[in-house]
Amino acid sequence: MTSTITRPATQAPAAAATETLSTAQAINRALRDALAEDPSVLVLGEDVGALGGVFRVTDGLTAEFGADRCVDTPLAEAGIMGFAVGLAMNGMRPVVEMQFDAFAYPAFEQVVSHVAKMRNRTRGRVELPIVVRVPYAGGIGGVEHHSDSSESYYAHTPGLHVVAPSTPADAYALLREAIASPDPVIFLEPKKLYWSTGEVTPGDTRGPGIGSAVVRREGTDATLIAYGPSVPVALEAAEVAARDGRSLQVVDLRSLVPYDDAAVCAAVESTGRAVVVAEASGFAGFAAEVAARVGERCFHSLAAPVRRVTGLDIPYPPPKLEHLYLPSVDRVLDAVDDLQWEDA
Amino acid sequence: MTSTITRPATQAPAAAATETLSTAQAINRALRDALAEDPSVLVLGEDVGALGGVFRVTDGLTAEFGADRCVDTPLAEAGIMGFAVGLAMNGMRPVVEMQFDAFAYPAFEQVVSHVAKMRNRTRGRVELPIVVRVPYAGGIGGVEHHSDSSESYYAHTPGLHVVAPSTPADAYALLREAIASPDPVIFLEPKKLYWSTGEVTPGDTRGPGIGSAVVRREGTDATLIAYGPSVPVALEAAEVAARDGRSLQVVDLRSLVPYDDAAVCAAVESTGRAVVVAEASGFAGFAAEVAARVGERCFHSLAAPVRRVTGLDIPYPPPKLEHLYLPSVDRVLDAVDDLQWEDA
Amino acid sequence: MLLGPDGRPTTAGTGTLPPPEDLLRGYASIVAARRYNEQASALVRQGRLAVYPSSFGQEACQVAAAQVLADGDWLFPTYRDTAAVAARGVDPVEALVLLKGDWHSGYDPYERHVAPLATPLATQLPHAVGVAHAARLRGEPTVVLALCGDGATSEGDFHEALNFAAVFSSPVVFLVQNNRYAISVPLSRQTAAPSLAHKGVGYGVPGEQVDGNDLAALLTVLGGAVARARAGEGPQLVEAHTYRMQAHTNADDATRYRSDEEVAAWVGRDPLTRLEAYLRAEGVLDDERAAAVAAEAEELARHTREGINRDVEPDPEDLFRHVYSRPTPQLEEQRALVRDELARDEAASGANVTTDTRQEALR
Amino acid sequence: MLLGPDGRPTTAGTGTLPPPEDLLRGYASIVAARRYNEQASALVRQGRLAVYPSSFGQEACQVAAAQVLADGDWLFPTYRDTAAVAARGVDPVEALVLLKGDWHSGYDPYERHVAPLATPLATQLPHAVGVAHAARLRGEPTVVLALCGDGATSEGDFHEALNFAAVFSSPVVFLVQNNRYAISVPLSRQTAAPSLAHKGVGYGVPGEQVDGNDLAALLTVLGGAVARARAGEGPQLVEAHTYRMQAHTNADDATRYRSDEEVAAWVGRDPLTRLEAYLRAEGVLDDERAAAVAAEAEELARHTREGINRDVEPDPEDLFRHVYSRPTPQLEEQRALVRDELARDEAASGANVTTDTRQEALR
Ligand SMILES: Cc1ncc(C[n+]2csc(CCOP(=O)(O)OP(=O)(O)O)c2C)c(N)n1
Ligand SMILES: Cc1ncc(C[n+]2csc(CCOP(=O)(O)OP(=O)(O)O)c2C)c(N)n1
Ligand SMILES: [Mg+2]
Ligand SMILES: [Mg+2]
Repeated sequence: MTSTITRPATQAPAAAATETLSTAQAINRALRDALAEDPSVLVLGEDVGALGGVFRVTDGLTAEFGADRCVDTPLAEAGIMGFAVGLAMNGMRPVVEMQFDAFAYPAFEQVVSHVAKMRNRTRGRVELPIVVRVPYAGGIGGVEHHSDSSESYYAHTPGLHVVAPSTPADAYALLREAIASPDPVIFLEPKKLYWSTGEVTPGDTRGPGIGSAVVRREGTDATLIAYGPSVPVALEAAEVAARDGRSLQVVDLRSLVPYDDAAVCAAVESTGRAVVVAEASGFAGFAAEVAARVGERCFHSLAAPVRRVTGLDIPYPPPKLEHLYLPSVDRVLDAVDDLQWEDA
Repeated sequence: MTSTITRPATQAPAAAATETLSTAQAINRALRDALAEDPSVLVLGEDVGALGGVFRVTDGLTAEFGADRCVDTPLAEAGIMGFAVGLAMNGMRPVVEMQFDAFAYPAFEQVVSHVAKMRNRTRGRVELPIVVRVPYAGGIGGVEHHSDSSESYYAHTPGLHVVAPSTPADAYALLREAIASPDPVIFLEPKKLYWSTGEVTPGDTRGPGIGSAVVRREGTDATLIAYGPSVPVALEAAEVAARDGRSLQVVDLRSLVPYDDAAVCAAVESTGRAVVVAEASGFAGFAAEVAARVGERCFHSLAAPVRRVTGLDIPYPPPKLEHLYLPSVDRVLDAVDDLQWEDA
Repeated sequence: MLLGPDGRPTTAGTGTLPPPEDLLRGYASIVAARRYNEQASALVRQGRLAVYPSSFGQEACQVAAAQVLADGDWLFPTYRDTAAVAARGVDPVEALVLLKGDWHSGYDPYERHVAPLATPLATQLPHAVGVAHAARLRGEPTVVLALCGDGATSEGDFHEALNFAAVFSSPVVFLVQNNRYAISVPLSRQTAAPSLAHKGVGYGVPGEQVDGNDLAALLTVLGGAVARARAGEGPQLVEAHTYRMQAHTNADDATRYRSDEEVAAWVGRDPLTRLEAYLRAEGVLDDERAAAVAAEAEELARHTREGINRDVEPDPEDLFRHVYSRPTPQLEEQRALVRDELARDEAASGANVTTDTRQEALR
Repeated sequence: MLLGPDGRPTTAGTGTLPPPEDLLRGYASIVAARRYNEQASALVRQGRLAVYPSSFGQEACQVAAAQVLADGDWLFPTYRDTAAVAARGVDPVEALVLLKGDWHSGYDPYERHVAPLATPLATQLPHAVGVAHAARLRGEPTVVLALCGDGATSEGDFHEALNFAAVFSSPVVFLVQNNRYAISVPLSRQTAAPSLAHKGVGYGVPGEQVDGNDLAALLTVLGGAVARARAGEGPQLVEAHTYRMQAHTNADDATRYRSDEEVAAWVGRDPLTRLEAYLRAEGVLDDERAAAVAAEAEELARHTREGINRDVEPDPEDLFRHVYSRPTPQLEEQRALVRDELARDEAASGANVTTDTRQEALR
């Protein structure tokens, strides 16, 4: 079920005690631990210093590590990203914060033409251990440009790893691994989960790594495939379905690139039905890749077409209407109902 | 087979005589005719003036219409795109040339956050009749950053139309329609087809419009679905397969957004097998959408999984290796061979 | 500076004082803008607005930006400039639609020639240049006034816009409201230049600094810039020194990055008290007039409050109506899906069940 | 300008003439760079290089950029700066790998501290600032010299890079080779500023102009800028006035956008003849020395020619090897697919059939 990828060995200190942290706190803790362990780690972005970031994820880091380690930059995303490329070329491990998905777009050329390609174009001589943290997706009542889901742009760009945690524990462990990775990682932090809490064991990075999907809930009738902010939606749908006597399995991808074909195929083959749940607009989005792969690889196990429950193909709507855009528990259940059970 | 979309009525003059033109010439002719007919049409970009563009597509336009109608701009793609937004807000119909796919990335924020969203955010009050012409994809031996395929980024962005002609006639007619359209259109011009010739009837825009796929070759055993630079590859594969006694149908999407579900489904249902051919990297690319949709909508007609033959999931390679990246006739035929004929 | 912090005319400025009637008009607008800021902030506290980036303390800039423009001119505001938008004559309720959460833009940009509020920083600046260039191509006398903050000057789009405007000699006035912070980041992290007005030099664009809390100076300097742009002298850059008296938005905590003393020092430079002192000293403003102005502002606040408190149910169909000039077949399918869901919900709620029927089962 | 077009020292410049041995070293480098440009252009004509953006006419800038740097410093070149890359000691054959079409970058950037050739305009400038900042954080005395063209100054990344460098006081020297054209677009469409050096003002960065065809002036001005950056005075901007004597690349047709007369006028300001005239007049250079220099350049050309004419079959496995530090499972699958295809092709060609077996059937 877990990955075929071996993670780069991180020298994790002996795991500390388990704590209950919010996702935001877990990320803060991961940054703090990385800054403390490795002097080449730098945090940079807009308002990451005294303010601690607009989501307070970098709270206290400048106070603890100084303004040279947690750095407020000028307000220019392409500049930040390009600056990070140079830092990484010269021995640093920059962790960049983009304030919101949509405000990373000015850096798109730097990401696609340099961050993603540097290792390849130099035949491995220049590696860019950059992590780009992006407060990601919607569901928080944000006004326009504050709720985009940009994973499909990045996942389609060879050379980037793309990761989206759905629990505080994953947020901690995957971010530690991302910072330790020699490859650039786009690290998508579901905004609406910043305040969700869970058990985290700081220092413990031994769980399934980047590249591994995990089964969050066992089930036998159909498989829900989700990631990031859609995992709780899938889990809730499975809970409701259980009351109706239907057993839904939930797979959390965790890592979009590398993608865990083995785990996903095994899951879908065990149930014969699949629904992909993702918050981004569906058309030509990442969910299409999941659906296409499952269709290609599990064709003969499928009792029904792979369904997608995604954001609508419209610009992210204003707060008062966002509930109609988001993949809801009801929509997931409707899709499950549609999986041609009469044929079964 | 053709679209469910009604095209906006263009006041096409009586069709002139048919001529043999290259794709580049056909586009040039479309621009010239649009400039002549509508004083609000403007062409702008880098080197579009005296030089006539690096592919000579705008050759002669400044000489004929003046430097105010075919405009060399400062070298700044975000600036060009933002300037075009303002022009369009104030009554003009800008046709922007981005010099190469990868050099449109600096304009990504303008495209995603404004060009695509303006109509929607103003509830239809501000429309942006902008055409963004992009010399597109590879196969011309270009050095790095000159052969990207960027359609997936645009097709995933609601609010944009995305069009990719594969013949000179389509290049002419679709561009005329794109310029007449009140909606922004990303117009992808396959570089390697710039010099291919075909019959064009200038002034004639009555064929199938934006939103319509067409069947380029009839066939009964399997359907190849392609667009832009991959259409000739698909046609050649069909030709070769015919010699082996296999009858392949070829669908040319022409328009990625809007997408012609009706035509594609009808085609696939008629053969029961499908291969999607596209030059962009496959992972989370537009071909995934096609495969996922066909899987969703034609599931019970499919005798085999939908296969994709795409660019590899690597940065576009250097000239000496690009043949290994590109979807080749051989790879298409291998994919067709894989369509589980033994089950048939 | 034409008026000192105490409201006395100074000799430090180079311009001449605008006529009293202009200042009086500006005074009324500033009073209204101030009241508008207060009202909007109150509406946030009451949960009626999703968010409000207040221009409290920057009202002189807001008002001047509207006052120097002719009807045919265009204003390009940011999220912080709703007071300027209202001062230009847009319905103040419509100016707040974005921040209320109903839709992304409330007003018709063509009605008063006001572009939609821009959130992605500096991206509106090249739009302003395009609008100005189109007008110039048609021989229209339009001037475009584009607003941005100190932080936004660091963005590439600021650079590209000023350069395009200069190369095309477009009639655009760029007004930078330098309120010394970009959210929490102070000006010193934004630039090492002697001033933001100096940024004009690299484009061949004249740059000027002005006290942004001095309406008289603003009207003179901005008015001059607009006149020069209209006269064909090309783009102009004006840096107005001002201060954001409140937090970035209600979601912000300004105590994390600036001191009470710093804020207090700016209270003494308040644009409203300064102008009022001058007008009273000049005998142009008396209690009666001031009361009338206050009443007008109160009326505006009432209108705003009532408008925002009135619940307009946003129409779900709008989600699909304006993505393209006509919906794609894909959008038609999705529209049908949502319609169907809403109809089912309605049926269910008619049967006295809550909306999210299935989820309800869990609670 | 320190040397007039005729090679005579002038009083127009402000700097002092560099010592003769530096000029002599520079002379040898310019002769080599010129020969390199000629050789590369010839290799294009012979179909051995895919494309070549020549720096013919700009060799003084190319050479000065390399000559003013210490070993620990970094050079950030563009596609046009292969001569500078070679002058810094990178194998001239490796400097051409991109343009030959073998791979995207030939040399190891860490070996001589030369970043890969940058094609997306101005994007390398913020990288240069990051490299400089990292060095400064570690207390290293590194200076970074970043090259770009006049056209690239219009890009947002130019703005953001200069601003970052100024705000972080990074030891970066930005050298703009103003060759008056961006492909076909003349400087007048790029800027309305009095000079590109003026762009420094808006960042608080000192800007200087220099005759880019005068090696003496370049060594003095650039050398001074590097020294100031190293001394902690922050970033420096230098605009070198020069001219691209040949078309943008071999694919370009310069006659479409500039006149023969214009080009001819610049022949008289050639950087090589000017320097040679001076050195001969000073008695520093004689025929024997010149012959030795020419022989060295010829040797470089021969090395380049032979290297480029040597066909290294690019390894298909490289396609998959460096996308990530270790291939994803997806890439492993694709690598297997390509391996399999190549094996089949080989088997087929062993059987004396051409590579693309099936297509062949059609011809
Ligand atoms: C491209 C982009 N990046 C980041 C943001 C997030 N953001 C919103 S306002 C703001 C600060 C802007 O400061 P300034 O330009 O000085 O304007 P002010 O808010 O002070 O009026 C930031 C960083 C954004 N809106 N757009
Ligand atoms: C972002 C980007 N846009 C466009 C191009 C295409 N392009 C390559 S070179 C060039 C002209 C550059 O002019 P300049 O900066 O003056 O440098 P020069 O070639 O004259 O040395 C253009 C437009 C590019 N490489 N990158
Ligand atoms: Mg500010
Ligand atoms: Mg140039």
